[in-house]
Amino acid sequence: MNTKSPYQIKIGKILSVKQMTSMEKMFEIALPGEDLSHAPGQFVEVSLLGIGEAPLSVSSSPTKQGSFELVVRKVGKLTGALHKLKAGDEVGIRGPFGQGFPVRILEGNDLLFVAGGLGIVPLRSLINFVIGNRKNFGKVDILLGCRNPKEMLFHEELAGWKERLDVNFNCTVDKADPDWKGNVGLITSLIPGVTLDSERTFAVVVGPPIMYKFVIMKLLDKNIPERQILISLERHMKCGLGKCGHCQIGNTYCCQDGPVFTYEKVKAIGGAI
Amino acid sequence: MNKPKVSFFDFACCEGCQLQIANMGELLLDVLGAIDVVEFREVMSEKWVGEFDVVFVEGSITTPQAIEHIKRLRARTKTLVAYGSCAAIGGVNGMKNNYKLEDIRKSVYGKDANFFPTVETKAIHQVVKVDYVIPGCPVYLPEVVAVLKAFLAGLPRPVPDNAVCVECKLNENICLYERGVACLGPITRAGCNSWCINHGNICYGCRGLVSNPNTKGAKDILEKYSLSVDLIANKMNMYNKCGENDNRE
Amino acid sequence: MQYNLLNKNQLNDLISFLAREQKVVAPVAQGLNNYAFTEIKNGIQATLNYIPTTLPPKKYFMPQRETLATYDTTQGQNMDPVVEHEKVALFGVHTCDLAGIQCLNMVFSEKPKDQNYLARKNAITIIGYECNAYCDRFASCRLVHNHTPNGGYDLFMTNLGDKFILHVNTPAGEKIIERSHLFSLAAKADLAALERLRQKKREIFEKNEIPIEHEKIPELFDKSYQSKVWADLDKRCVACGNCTNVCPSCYCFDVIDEPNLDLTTGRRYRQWDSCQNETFAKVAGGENFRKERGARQRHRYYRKFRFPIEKFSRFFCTGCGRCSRACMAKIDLKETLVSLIKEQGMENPNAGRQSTIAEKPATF
Amino acid sequence: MSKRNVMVNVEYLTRVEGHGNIVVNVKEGKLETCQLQIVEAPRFFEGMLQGRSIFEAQHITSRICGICACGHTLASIQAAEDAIGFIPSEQTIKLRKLLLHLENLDSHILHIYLLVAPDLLGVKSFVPLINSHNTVVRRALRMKKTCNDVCDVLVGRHVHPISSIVGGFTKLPTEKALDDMLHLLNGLKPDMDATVGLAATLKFPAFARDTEYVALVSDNNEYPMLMGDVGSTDGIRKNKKEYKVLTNEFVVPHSSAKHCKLSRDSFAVGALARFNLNADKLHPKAKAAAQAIGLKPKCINPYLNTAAQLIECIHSLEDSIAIIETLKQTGINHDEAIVVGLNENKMIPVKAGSGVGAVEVPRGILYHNYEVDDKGIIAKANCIIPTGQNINNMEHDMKKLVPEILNKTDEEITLALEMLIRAYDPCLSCSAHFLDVKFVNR
Ligand SMILES: Cc1cc2nc3c(=O)[nH]c(=O)nc-3n(C[C@H](O)[C@H](O)[C@H](O)COP(=O)(O)OP(=O)(O)OC[C@H]3O[C@@H](n4cnc5c(N)ncnc54)[C@H](O)[C@@H]3O)c2cc1C
Ligand code: SF4
Ligand code: SF4
Ligand code: SF4
Repeated sequence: MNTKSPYQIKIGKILSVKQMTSMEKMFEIALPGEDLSHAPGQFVEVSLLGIGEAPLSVSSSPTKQGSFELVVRKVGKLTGALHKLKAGDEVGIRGPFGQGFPVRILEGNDLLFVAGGLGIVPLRSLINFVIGNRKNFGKVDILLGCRNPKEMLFHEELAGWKERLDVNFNCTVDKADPDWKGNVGLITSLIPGVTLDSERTFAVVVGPPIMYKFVIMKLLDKNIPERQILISLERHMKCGLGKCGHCQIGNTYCCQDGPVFTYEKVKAIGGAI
Repeated sequence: MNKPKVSFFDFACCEGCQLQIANMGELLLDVLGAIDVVEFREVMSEKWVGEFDVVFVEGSITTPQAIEHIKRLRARTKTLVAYGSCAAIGGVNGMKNNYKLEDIRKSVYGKDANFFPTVETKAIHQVVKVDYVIPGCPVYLPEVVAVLKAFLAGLPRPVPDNAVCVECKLNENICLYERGVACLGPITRAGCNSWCINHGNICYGCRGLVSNPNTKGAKDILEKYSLSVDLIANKMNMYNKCGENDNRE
Repeated sequence: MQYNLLNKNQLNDLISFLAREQKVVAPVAQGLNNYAFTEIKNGIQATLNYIPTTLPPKKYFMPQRETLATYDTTQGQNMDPVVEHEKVALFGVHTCDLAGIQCLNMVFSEKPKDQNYLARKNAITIIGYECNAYCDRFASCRLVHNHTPNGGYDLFMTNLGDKFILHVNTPAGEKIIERSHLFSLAAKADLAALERLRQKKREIFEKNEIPIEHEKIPELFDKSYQSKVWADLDKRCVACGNCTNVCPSCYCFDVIDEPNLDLTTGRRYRQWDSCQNETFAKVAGGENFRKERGARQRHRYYRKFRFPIEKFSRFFCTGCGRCSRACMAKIDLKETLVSLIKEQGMENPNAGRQSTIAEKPATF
Repeated sequence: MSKRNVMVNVEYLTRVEGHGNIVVNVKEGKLETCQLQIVEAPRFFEGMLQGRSIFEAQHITSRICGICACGHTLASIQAAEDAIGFIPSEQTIKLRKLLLHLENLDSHILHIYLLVAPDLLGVKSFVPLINSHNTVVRRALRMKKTCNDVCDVLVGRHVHPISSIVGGFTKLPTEKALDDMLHLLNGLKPDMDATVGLAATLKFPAFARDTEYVALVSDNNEYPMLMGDVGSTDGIRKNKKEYKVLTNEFVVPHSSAKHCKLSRDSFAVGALARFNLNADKLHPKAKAAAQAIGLKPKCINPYLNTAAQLIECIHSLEDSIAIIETLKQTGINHDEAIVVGLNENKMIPVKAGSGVGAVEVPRGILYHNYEVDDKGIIAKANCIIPTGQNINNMEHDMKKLVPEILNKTDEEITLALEMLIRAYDPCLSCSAHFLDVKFVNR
């Protein structure tokens, strides 16, 4: 049989590893001889033979050539093992999988990014893409929330976004520490303060499961149409091929049909959020 | 590479789980190629005074001395494995907790009862922190090997949290409920390849209950089959009596 | 359409003929009215008068455990994909199970194609066998129009009493007919006998087993998401996973790595998983998207009766009744559907009676 | 001989199943203390059995000891069936005899190779043997695994067998299973021959003390393991129901340990006892092997218990094969399979009564006694394990041995005593209630 198994992995070389917080590390990975060619919002299945596979969002923008970045929180088997790797080590890569953010549709519109916790990881891919192609998009607002300042990722990049005049950036923490000078409170508290033109605004929301319900409520309060609210659903996934059933919600397989969906679509599927 | 220093200790138990090691056959030599067994009272006279990388503990804690001993072992080892049902969930020794300690002591030892200090039976994790759990009465060798490999690779290895029925069906057994017999498969953790049912017996729950068991549902099932509810209570505390002291999430 | 005849006493010869070229599996009695597809060497071992086997024939299409790759990491992340398959003749498959196989075929041929599944499928010859009456009270094949053959086989046998009449559906089936020299062409009278038998079946399977029209089922489920029925199932289900493991159209799996003791070589395999299992929908961070057993049961029913309608234009419930037979909590699929129907006031006691759709699958 | 002081205190006797301590105190050449103490955590099995159904007893008592789990299972079943007056079928009895043989074989091989051989080859445990005697270790593991695999086929597993219950078996071997077992057992023969060869080269310590040997006896030509009366080399013969008289537990003044005696100070059970009483009923191959290594009844060197075990291995192997072959001829009647369930699905009638099981397990006679009510619920349970019966004999051996070897070094004395205890293959984990523990001030 010479048809290719969909389970075949490509070898990825780790170019660098950076400790981001106590829980997260960033890995820069290259597929020798090729680009990943992903769209923002897509993910890859990262594999270590003998340990397993895990879906991880690509965090770097497609505009970055030659390598891509993953940000990994250590929670279990595979993620724990990844954290032990160093530059020069190999990982297996399958993908990219899924439907990323609909960049073509977003073009020409205003964008409101809402990221909670690790949600910034996949969003960063889109944000950097937008910044890299800034003239193609309207007004850009970025809202970021996390539990405490120590968990905040991409400090330098965030500072860069903050500096920019063509991007409005705001962030908050659930619980401050003595050094924190910024907002304190849930991410939902930042939304009312954003001025937006609901007709031409697309809201892109990524964060932990419990966040969606509350953020979406606030966005609907702002009259953003349901089909202009984009969210990413991260479910348990095994195959990435729309078969194993773990990520199925309603009729959709998050891995193939998602992870990015409009709220309009998600609302119609029972049990999605 | 330095081979990890491994030892075996036993508390109140039948030592059958240690014996399972000898049943590995020549595979044991491969295992011994990967680890360095430095103390194993049942088959070795050697003793080790230093630190251990991993200690396998068989048996439950039933005496005040054992409590002290297990604490000392915990302090001497990097990794601790609760090995077998007695260690993992209290196992059959837990049945003792069905009785008042004084009563059971007297019933067995009569006037000499005072020679036998005993405390409520406890699983190892109810006394000290445990890193790996291998339940089973006795342990299922493929699982022992799987945990050993996880340990060697530095990986976590939780006990499966689905029901024995899953494996039972994969093995295409006739369900015992069809025979009108109560089986603990639906609420017991898989991982033994439905060992007992494959051989015509029921599951006695020796691997411990799943994390979120529908015990009420299980009792209703008995009623549907006109089986007495005492029956399942009786079976459930055969191995899982100690578990009553865990606060389940 | 070509029909052939096989003498009753030549069944054994057919099995022997098949067994010369491949493994032959057929339903074998296990006692207590339980049956299992098992390898046989001669016809005596098989039984044709059986109720659906404990496990459906899916175990030959996607085995309980199936290696996907072997690996050796001594030189980095090197893996060799493995596609295991063997030649098998599946003998005596009922129409409900043929439908189950068709469901799986659709899922695994959808892009990205599952090469492991397809390689197995291509090595399997299927000989169907018609039920002339209900197997037991759990079956609901009429409701989902699987009580008569709708393709999905190489040969299909019907018992005419003193002989079998076989429908030849594929070139592979044709080959068996030609090469075994056991068959004769069916005469007009035989076809008439078959027609009489089918007519009789139409009487037996006159109405749907439950009072709802086939076409109304999606609507029933559209209305039932918040039904109290799920709360009832929540109390009763013990999440043993039997219902999904025995289901011919359940195909969820887990992917697991199993290293050898050297820790550098090993295999990656998949194993049946179940949406009823506690960990199935749990994600990092502890969130479990279907924490309640009732929600998992609802998911199961929707995956049989609602979700696949849009994607595959068919029900994934084959009507075999296995989930009801296998459930020790006696959660019965027919009863569940009836409760939903009653709750929505959608009862139609004559459902199915006028319909002539028995021969062709409905479209949505 | 110089008047010397010896203080031997072996804490945690290794390479025996379960925990025991040896305490020997010699002052000025005079033996003051000589004790074997059991420090096993008491497990209260007999207490836990109270209120349980006799149909569960086997499952629970099997957990008394993982090493002779099949033996406990069979003794428990016998006691239960005796209590309710159930008579097992011929087929069941054959299969139980087979199971007992497998247990005997398995346990003896473990003992001979992993526990005793290191002593005789002068190393601390079998681990160094992996390098020095690799083929021996491989053979040992292979043999052990084969025994285990045969048990897997017959009853699901050796440690805590699954399908052997009151009434019979929940799963009966298929034709293929019988063939598989035969194949495995026949494959064991070359290794068994090699084991006899090895034994012939080993030197057992010379020591003798005449004692009473107790084992099952019968009037037929079968080497009795599962059934029979209880007999002794001092001419006793009694029904198993009289087990209390036969074991005669008593308290001795110098220690708080309960001891057993029959016609004299102490008696011994186990392989050597069986050999001494029933050698003429052994399989011809076993007899030939006994001759080859020079073992004759009545042998009174306790160290040679290991040799007797070896002879029994051959007997058990050959007889197992014979049993399976007859089963193959008659065919297995699968209708006899028992459907398990607390009431065993009401297939087995229950009545009140008291029953005794007396079964030869690897270490000697194991007695279980249950008193049950008319619902089959256990009111009182009593288990007397072989090691409990042997303890007194071990102490008497030690008392005779120590003065004979006082000229040796402390290490040598310690080793000689450890080896003596190990020769009995004591199974102390079965700490049902057979001994009281004496906590000496150290
Ligand atoms: C589309 C998508 C994108 C993701 N992107 C990122 C990312 O960029 N960075 C990041 O750190 N994490 C991300 N995750 C989560 C990540 O996949 C899980 O943390 C990871 O699979 C856990 O694997 P493990 O072997 O370390 O954990 P395990 O040891 O297997 O289990 C630990 C916990 O993780 C859960 N879990 C196991 N497998 C999965 C799975 N496949 N999906 C979700 N949860 C699982 C388990 O239920 C358990 O609660 C993403 C998940 C999805 C679905
Ligand atoms: S026999 Fe027991 S383990 Fe097997 S399916 Fe039935 S209840 Fe579950
Ligand atoms: S089937 Fe049940 S009792 Fe038997 S080994 Fe498995 S968990 Fe233990
Ligand atoms: S078989 Fe019954 S009890 Fe088991 S998961 Fe399915 S519905 Fe629940």
